[in-house]
Amino acid sequence: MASSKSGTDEFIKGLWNENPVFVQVLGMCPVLAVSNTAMNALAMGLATAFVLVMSNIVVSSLRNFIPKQVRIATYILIIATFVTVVDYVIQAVSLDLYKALGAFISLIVVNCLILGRAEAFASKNTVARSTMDGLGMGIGFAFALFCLGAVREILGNGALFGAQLFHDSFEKWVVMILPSGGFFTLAAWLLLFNWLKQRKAKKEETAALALQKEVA
Amino acid sequence: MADDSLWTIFINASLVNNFVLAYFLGICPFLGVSAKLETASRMGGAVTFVMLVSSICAFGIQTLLVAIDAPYLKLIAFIAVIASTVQLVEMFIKKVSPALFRSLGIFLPLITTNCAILGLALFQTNKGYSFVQCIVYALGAGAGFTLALVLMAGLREKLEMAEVPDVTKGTAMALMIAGLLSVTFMGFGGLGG
Amino acid sequence: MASGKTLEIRTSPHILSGYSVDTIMFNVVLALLPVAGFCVFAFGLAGLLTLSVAVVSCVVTEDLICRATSKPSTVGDWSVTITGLLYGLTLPPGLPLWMTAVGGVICVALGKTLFGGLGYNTFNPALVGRAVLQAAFPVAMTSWIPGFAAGRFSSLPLSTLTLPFTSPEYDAITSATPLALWKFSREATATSDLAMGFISGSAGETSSVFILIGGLYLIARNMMNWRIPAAIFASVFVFSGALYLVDPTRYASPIFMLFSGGLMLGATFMATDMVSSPMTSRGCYLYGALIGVVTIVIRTWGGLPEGVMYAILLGNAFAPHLDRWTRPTIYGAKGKEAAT
Amino acid sequence: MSQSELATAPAPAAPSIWHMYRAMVGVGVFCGLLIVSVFQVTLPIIERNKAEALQEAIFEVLPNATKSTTYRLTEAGGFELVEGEDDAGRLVYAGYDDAEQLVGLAVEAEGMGYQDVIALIYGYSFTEQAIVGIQVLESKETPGLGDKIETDADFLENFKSLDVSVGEDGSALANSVVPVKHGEKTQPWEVDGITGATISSVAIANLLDRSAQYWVPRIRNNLADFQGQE
Amino acid sequence: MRPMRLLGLKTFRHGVHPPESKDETSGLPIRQFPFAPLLIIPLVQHMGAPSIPVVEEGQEVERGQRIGRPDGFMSVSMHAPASGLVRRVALAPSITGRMVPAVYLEPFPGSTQEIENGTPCPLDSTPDEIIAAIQDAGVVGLGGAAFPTHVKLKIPEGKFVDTLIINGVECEPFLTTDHRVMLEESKDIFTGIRYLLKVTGAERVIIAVEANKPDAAEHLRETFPADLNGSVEVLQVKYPQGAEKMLFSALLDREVPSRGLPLDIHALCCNVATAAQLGQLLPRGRGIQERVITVTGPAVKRKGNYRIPIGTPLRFLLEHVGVADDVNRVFLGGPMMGATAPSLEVSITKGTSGVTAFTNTAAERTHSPVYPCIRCGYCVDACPIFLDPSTLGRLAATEQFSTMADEYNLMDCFECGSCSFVCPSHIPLVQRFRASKAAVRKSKAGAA
Repeated sequence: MASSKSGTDEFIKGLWNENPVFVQVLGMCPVLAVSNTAMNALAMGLATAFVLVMSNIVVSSLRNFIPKQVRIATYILIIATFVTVVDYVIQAVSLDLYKALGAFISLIVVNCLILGRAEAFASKNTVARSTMDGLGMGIGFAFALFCLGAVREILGNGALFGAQLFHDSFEKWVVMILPSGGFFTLAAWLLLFNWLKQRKAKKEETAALALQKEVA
Repeated sequence: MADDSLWTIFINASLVNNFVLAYFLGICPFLGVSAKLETASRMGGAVTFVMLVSSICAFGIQTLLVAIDAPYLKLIAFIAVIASTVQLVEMFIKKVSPALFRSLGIFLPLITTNCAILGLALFQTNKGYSFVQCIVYALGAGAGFTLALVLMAGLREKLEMAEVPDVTKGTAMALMIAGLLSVTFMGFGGLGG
Repeated sequence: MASGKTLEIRTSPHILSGYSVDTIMFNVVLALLPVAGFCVFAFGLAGLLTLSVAVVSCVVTEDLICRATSKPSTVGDWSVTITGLLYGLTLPPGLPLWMTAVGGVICVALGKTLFGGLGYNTFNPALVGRAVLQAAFPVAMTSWIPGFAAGRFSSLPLSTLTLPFTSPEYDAITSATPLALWKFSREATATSDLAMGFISGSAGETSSVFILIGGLYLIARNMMNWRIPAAIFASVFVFSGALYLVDPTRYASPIFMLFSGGLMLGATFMATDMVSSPMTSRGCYLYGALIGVVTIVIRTWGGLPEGVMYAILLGNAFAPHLDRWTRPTIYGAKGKEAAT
Repeated sequence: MSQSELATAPAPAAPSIWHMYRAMVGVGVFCGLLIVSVFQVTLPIIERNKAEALQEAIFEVLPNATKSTTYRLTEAGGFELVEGEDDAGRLVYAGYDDAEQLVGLAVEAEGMGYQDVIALIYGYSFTEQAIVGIQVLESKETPGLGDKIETDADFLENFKSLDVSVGEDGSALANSVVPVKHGEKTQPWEVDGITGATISSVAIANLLDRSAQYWVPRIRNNLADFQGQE
Repeated sequence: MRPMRLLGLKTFRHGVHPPESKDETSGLPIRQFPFAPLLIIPLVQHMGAPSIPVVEEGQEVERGQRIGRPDGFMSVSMHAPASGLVRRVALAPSITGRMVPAVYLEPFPGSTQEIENGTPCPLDSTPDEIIAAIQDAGVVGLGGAAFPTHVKLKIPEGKFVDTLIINGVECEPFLTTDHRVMLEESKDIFTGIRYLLKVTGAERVIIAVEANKPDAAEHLRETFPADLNGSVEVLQVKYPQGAEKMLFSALLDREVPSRGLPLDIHALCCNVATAAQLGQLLPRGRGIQERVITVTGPAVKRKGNYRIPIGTPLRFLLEHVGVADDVNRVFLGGPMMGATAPSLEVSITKGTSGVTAFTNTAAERTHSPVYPCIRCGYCVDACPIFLDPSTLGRLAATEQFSTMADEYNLMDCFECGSCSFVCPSHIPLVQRFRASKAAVRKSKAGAA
């Protein structure tokens, strides 16, 4: 798997080209559930990123120690451990944040992104590269969550990170912080990404055609 | 809270606070397995079944953890026990009813890491449900999950034959339908009150 | 005979019934005109503006999307006009016009064009717009002005011309709909008032008589499936009648249930949207029954006074399944095994 | 992704049982150590946070209180002081003012709202025989509509003094707490509803009624238990 | 499924009501048509194997003489429609657009309409003798399908027929041939029926006539022989009642099993014109040389019902009756199921029941734009075999052919055109189904 890539490449790919949310559409549950404000979204994203990086590090450093047969069980064990850690840390840091994120912190454990990275990347790569991969994917995930949370908070609350952006008379679009708003916002982001992708593909196609013509 | 009537629990879990459309649990299979009605309904059945099993397990674990005063093991215990129970169930079904295994079996490993299952276990613990309440809660959640999945599959099959614009194809369209279903289910608000 | 004549080759059949999508759609618009007219009569300028902005926003959105995707404009088939009219008729008159316009864009974009346009909208576009708007601006969407107010042709409710993206202010006089009155204070409204529209409510739901006239016109021209409204009315009547017999003080009378709220408008013009309703006859009966029952369930036990919109959207979601379950047995299926 | 692929990954030559045990136990020990140490470190902070939040809520609903203690309902029907961190059983919180005088009790209550459970804490004043403040602890009511129960001034005004005096036989409230339509409140035990958020406001009134019917007579019948503090 | 009885008249469920357009020709008696200067007689005028020519180029033949012999059981004889000279035995254009073997016959000038008699086949012959005689007479279903009649009549061991249905429904708009035949040749019809009853062993006969031909029904009732066990049944006017499956469910409340045969429900259906032909030909030992055809449509000047020699080229036919200058479409058959003539060089065959010509203006309606399917369900209510044409149409558009065949019973469609007729979106459903069926057959053949 991409052995010629440098650590920086591993980092970059998660941010954009292989963005876990917008491109791979992974780990949807937390993406939709706790993205009603930018703060929640970012906290959730960072918590996930932390678990991702830590589990990647542990999995990759133990990759020669764990036999294939029990690997899934141990990965889940490792992930669940870090999730529990995050759970307690957030509780200690801010009770309000803990209340807002609710059971979804625990649910990081079943985020297919984390198990997916552990299995597909960390178990086959060095610690350094796995760390970079985890960082890239994690930050990409947090970034996507933030994009969602920001849109939903701005429209739904007229605020960003709790700070009012508009005049008092701003009419809040309540739907945006409701579950349906989560679906719609993510759909809108995906539409945007699809559109960009298609435009790029079309441009490349026309460029290739032009090139062909020139050659001919 | 634990004094909710069973009917209320069921309606809430299936319609008002539908696991998929209001709690966003089990979105991955919801988006992934909802393209064909056939698989969607079987997946729904499998999830309901696993929910029931893991709900019972989670109730037992919680009782045990309270007894030994080790709340910090909750998550690890839930995930480990649910995963292994599903494995055992899979083996059991394979042995006892190969026909059932053929229709449900392929979904079982997928379900292990489905957040709806773990979410159910965590929620029922948070709400402090009794054993019977847990079972009704699991059945309600399963029914709601199946309903959402089946409705979704029907609509997607219908759109299979549509000239959908390129930008909308795929996940974006599924999410739009999910959003509309979610809006529709808002109409059930207050039913459990 | 001209021997050099080229003959055109087409496959049979070579004659058509003469029905066309645009004629059907145009006739639905015609059938809606009396309802719209009564709305303007009852709510004055507010009603007129709400309807116009709704129609214009829908039509313009469709046209713009067609242009953006460089497709020929589909405005000419009248379907988007129906969407706009129906959507406008479900709104409370006096709703800030900017919200009306936002909802119109949602109707057409989210409800229709993103799914592929006419023929592929799985949900009724007008109701998609209304449902999203209801979720987005719950307060504005449930603030009703009374009909037949004095000076309704010369002045507008305070909320109508609210600046875009700001919260509306309301006149002192807002009034509750008959359903809300019943739900929250068990006050029944006289049936004659319900039928004639001397009540407050959405722009188009207040006059059952004109809605029925429009519906009968379409049924007479075979441009509407009569089974759907018939099944809805029957199921609402039977279900709410049964509840009424059990306890007349707790449950509203079936007549009240039939004539109040958006049931008439929804059953006649929304549920019958051809694209999002089932096609088979038995499917239509089941679809209507489902909508009727869900409406009464929401009205009776749910948190909202009105549930027709949600019931129809749910019916739309069930439509593919109803079509599948009620697909008729083909000719000769009885003896299929015997033959082979 | 992942799971189906994982399941079908070809199995290499089986390593010895010992390797598997070593891996599982090793990882288990590592995880266990990590969890327990984090738990130990964070536990006091979490407890303190929770206590502070509770304290804040108690003072919020009992305006004159500056100090609080926790009591538990005993099986005999009386109340006993709760020592330390023990939080088992059904609890109430007594609030005292600067002069160590009992001002009232804070009680937690829950009930079904429009979408999900509403949890709140309310303050009961002995002298006024009334609810003198509420604070919503948990609610998922519709933003913009149902969440007015936390913001609507007219509505919150209800709970500055909501009559919950006990009836003559001392076993129930003299008048049930009842919700009425907005603007139609005439009696001190009525809750003036919120237009457009009827369900949520009715839910609050009903859950207060249920809770007060249970607690207030018990509290009044065992007043002495709380005085024991002085 | 019970047959519907509205207004006391039987019919089948679903179906459509196209404008009948029969008034202009239904009152016109059958007239003899002249010989064209050159008759082109395709040797494939029926389902099954082509006839084998038994004449050579340059040979003189007499009217009624056999010019082709059957190639096996699933084939029939062919007879000379006029006395004349065989110019060529070569390929000729056919209605399908393909070239088929044909006999080019140049009638002698002043060729008589008289026909030479052959060996008669009396009514008291054995069924097998009658069947052989029918094959020899070249009789095929004259309703349009052109299925060899003797094949249909050959009842296999173990099967039996209790009811014979004579199909005088003629539900296609514009066409009035069967109507005229019933009025003018009732004697031949009853003779034909006697042969048919003898061959099939059926106990009774039902002559089915739609309510828009009351004079024909009345006439048949009056002339119905007293010794025949049977009746004349008047049916509600509805398309496609003339399809035999629809007739069975309307008259007998029996459904032919899917992909089964009428024999499975002990019934047999025969077109009224075929019966009349049998009644005319068998007692005289003749073969088919001509048939009754309605020439009509907005573009035709002298509309009428003509007895036209087989092999008459379309161009000669139209020139003779006169057509409007702006004619742009000519159908062989009626407008619902008839095929468009690919060119004016094709000739009249035994299966041609009508020639309909449209002008530009009359065809304009069919040029309206195609809209997406709006799922109005009109087609579902129209399909006489209860398919779901709407979904089938969508599946066809997305090329899901195997789904169409396996789940939506595509292969049961008999292309009556009802769905396309009612479709307000003007989707060419039947055309799509034909193409899909071809694709399914191809993939099945490929798989096998």
